Amino acid sequence: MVLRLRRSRHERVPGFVIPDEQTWTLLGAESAMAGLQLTANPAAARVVLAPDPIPDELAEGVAALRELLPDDVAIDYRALPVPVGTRVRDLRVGTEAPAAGMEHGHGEHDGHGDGDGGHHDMMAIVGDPSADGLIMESIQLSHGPLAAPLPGGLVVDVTLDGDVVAESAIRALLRVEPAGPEPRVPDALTPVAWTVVFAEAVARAGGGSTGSERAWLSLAAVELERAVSHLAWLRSLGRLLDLHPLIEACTRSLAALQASRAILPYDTPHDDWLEAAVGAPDLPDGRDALSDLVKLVTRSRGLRWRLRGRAVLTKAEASSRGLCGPVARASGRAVDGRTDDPRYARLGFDPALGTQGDALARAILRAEEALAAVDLARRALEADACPDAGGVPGGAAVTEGPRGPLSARWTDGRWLLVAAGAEPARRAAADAMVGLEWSAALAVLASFDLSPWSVGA
Amino acid sequence: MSTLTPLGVLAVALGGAGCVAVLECVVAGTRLAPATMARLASTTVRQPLRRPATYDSWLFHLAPGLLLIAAVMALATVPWAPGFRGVDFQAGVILFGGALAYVTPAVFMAGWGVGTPLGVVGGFRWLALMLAYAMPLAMVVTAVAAPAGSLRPSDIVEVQHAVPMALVQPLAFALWLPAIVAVCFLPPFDLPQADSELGGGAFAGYRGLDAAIVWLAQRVLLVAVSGMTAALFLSGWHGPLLPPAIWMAVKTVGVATLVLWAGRRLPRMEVDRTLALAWKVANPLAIVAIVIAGALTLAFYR
Amino acid sequence: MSDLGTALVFWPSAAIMLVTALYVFITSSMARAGLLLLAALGIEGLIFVALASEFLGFLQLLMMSGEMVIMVFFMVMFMPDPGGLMGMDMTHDKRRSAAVAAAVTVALAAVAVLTDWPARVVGDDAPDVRAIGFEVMGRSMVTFLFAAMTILFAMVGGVLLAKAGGRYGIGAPLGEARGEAGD
Amino acid sequence: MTAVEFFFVLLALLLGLLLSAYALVLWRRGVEVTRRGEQPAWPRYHVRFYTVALLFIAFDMEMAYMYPWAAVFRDLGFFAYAEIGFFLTVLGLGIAYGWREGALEWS
Repeated sequence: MVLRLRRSRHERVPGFVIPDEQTWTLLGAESAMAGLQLTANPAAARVVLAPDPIPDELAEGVAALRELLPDDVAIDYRALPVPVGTRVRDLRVGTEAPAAGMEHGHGEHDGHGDGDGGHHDMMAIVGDPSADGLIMESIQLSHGPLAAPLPGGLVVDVTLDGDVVAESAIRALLRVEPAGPEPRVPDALTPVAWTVVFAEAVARAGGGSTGSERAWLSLAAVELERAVSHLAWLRSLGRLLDLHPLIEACTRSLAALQASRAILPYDTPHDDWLEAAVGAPDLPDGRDALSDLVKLVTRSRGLRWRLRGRAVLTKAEASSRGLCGPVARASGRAVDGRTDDPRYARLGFDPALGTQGDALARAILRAEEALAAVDLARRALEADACPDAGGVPGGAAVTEGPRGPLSARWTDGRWLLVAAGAEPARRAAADAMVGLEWSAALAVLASFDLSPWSVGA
Repeated sequence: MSTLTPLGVLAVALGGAGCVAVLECVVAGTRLAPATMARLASTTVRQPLRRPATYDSWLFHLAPGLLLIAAVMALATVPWAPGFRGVDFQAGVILFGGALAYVTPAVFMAGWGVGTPLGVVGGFRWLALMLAYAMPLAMVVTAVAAPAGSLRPSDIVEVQHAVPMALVQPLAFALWLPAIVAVCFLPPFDLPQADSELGGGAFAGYRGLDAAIVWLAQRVLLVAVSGMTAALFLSGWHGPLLPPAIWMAVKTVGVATLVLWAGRRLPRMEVDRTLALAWKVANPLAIVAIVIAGALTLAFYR
Repeated sequence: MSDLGTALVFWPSAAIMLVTALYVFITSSMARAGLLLLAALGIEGLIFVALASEFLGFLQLLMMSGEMVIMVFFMVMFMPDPGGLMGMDMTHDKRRSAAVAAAVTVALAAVAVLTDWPARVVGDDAPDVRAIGFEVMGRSMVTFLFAAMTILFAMVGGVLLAKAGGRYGIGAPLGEARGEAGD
Repeated sequence: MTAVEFFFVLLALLLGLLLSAYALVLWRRGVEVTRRGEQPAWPRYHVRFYTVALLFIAFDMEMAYMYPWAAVFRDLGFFAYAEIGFFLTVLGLGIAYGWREGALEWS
């Protein structure tokens, strides 16, 4: 039993991050969280970080959170490179003030679940008997927008029958209204992928095709963001399951990949912006850390004990629900936007496929995809001539994001944005949570890696 | 036993809690920050008490007190040295079990008292966990007391002067360790206050003195449980060179470090699987452990 | 313990025990009522310890806390409005029950006061655990074994009633006899 | 100072410390009420492990007999061992019956 005593350089103060750790990691602000020991319990937090313009949908959640914080803790607002959310004044990708605020979810942090037993007759016990014939009252609970390991802005309205989830519905609160000719990043969890899609769509609207040099760079940027997104998700899964080896492995890999990676708000990505998005990642070192991570995820008994056999999605069910991205690939449905792209064929890309389709298969698939993405990025950066990415002018530009294909199209004066598979994934996650005990239900919800941003119509 | 022993027990409680706090920093690999810890403790205690509007009259504020009393009473039964045997009852081991049994209502009172949905869920999950760890904990105590022929902890330590009980009854020791981690609601069994799932769960409503007492009680519980493990299984203060009290301290710190280190490596357990596992595997094995203890007593300890 | 010490412990805890027992019926919240009963039985355990019967006292502390907590969650499951929000009155046909309560108290007090208890003062270090052990293993061995069978019957009966359908999951619909019920 | 006196002195000391700490904080800092206007979530909670609780109560009674046995077993020899063997097999039967009837699963 070797007890590895490691000394971390700096002191770790318990901290809480608004909206969530994934958003800060994806926006390249990982260094800001370095001195924090992240905790999901606001009562234990001593430092609270928040992006300077907080999305107004989260205002209520933040107010509820402030009441839970200890008295002597103030929220520390930090300006992020790409401000998160709608109240954006200087994001050059979007110019004017936000559109009218969308309907506000009532998402206060902990719903007042007063059992509906209040009004009925005192002695008579009425209600429909549950599975084992007992007539019980249930708890209504909206697991609020700032439930720490889950992405900030995702609200789960749950009816708990004892510990077990009876009904559940998932709402994504955050939204960016696409208005005017300037493209606006609708999902802060995948800024690079969306900006590349916009650049492609703008080029296609103009009839031309993106230059070959930038094609490789944008491919590397998208692949690197996919790896960082999957790692950030795996780390939040580790925090949810309280599995510290997984958290530390993800942090090591992210440190290697995130070296000087920054997201700069330019409307059309010039080469310097793409270089900033790629940064100077230490890819060989990242690759070793990632292969250890994949070994850990595939062999970890703890993960297997908590995730195996949970929320199994068969291949047929995945296609009937219209799921895309890693969730579909984990259940065997080979749907990947990158297969028919000549550039990926040039780099020798073959999509990773799972078979069981349960929560564990999704976790393992995302870890393997992150490793493959780092290889693709390395090869893309070294490649020279680039086959012509034949795109039909005026057509929709499509890129495979970390959660499924993202497509953007500039037609008759407005943007048509589609993030396929996002809404079906939320419905699938809500249905999969029913009948599970609360901690298993949260693990299943996390395994779908839902984005709190709703995109498109 | 001089008249100062009650103060001695309180001193061991406070010193042990501080030592556990340092151990946690070591195991978690974060830099030791005594200044920050002192500042955190003083700012926490200076805050006013806080009470959610959904709270239940006295349950909410009595729970931390009951938790601390249960923890210190359990600590009082641990025999630290021949000169300082703590509360030396004939049935001291049962007092240890009885004091630990009062952690259950304390955490349930906190969960029910706070009134929030996740707090109530945390309280009831703790009851399920109690059903899982209570029987192995009690039966293993019987298995250990049989060879000693007495329920006095110091007699059990005496009977281990030749060979520690952990080597004689490894099965009992294997059943005892997860049970003591569960009693202290430490990870991987931190179900009532699972930060990531219940957002603080049963103890989410506590601020100021309440939160400080709960924090202190959990560490005192860990010291008490590790001390009793050292006494019952690792032949207590017996040891070659060092004086008895030092041996007991070394063994207690060792057990506490093992518990904290294991907590960091395992994911949080699920309540229903833990309960089923406990009653399908741990209890039958505990019965077997008692049968083995009986056989060993007949064979060797007559 | 010296007589003064015993008196110092006995009388206040007896008073607190009676008050908590009384509050069990005054409060309307099920959880509070159950936990007050737990407190009363816990203090009774302390009184046993004070009166030099430590083994029985610790046994009460150990077993009562586990079982009263289980009683609390059964009360919360089966009584309407467990949180006591509606202030439900828990006492029923007050006059007759008050009369019965008074009669029983007087009878018990009479027994306690009138019988001449043995004057043998049991010292603090009386080997009560071993005495009970030899008793159970020797003279009253039959009661010990019969108790084992009773515990088994309790387990089988409890499970039989709780899991109406048994392992085949044949649920007995409410109100109908089990015999002819379908699944 | 006998063990019982030690026990009650320690208990009194603890109660005194706790009461004085709470009195001091209440006097100096007072109490804050948060989450106003929320109704407490005290439902008739659908506990899923009530069958295991029934088994637990029966098992808890068993401990009342196991402790005295452990205290005197060393001096009694094989006869007491046979008795406790019978006692444990009876309990094992109880668990086996509960397991077979599915009482240990989450209902």
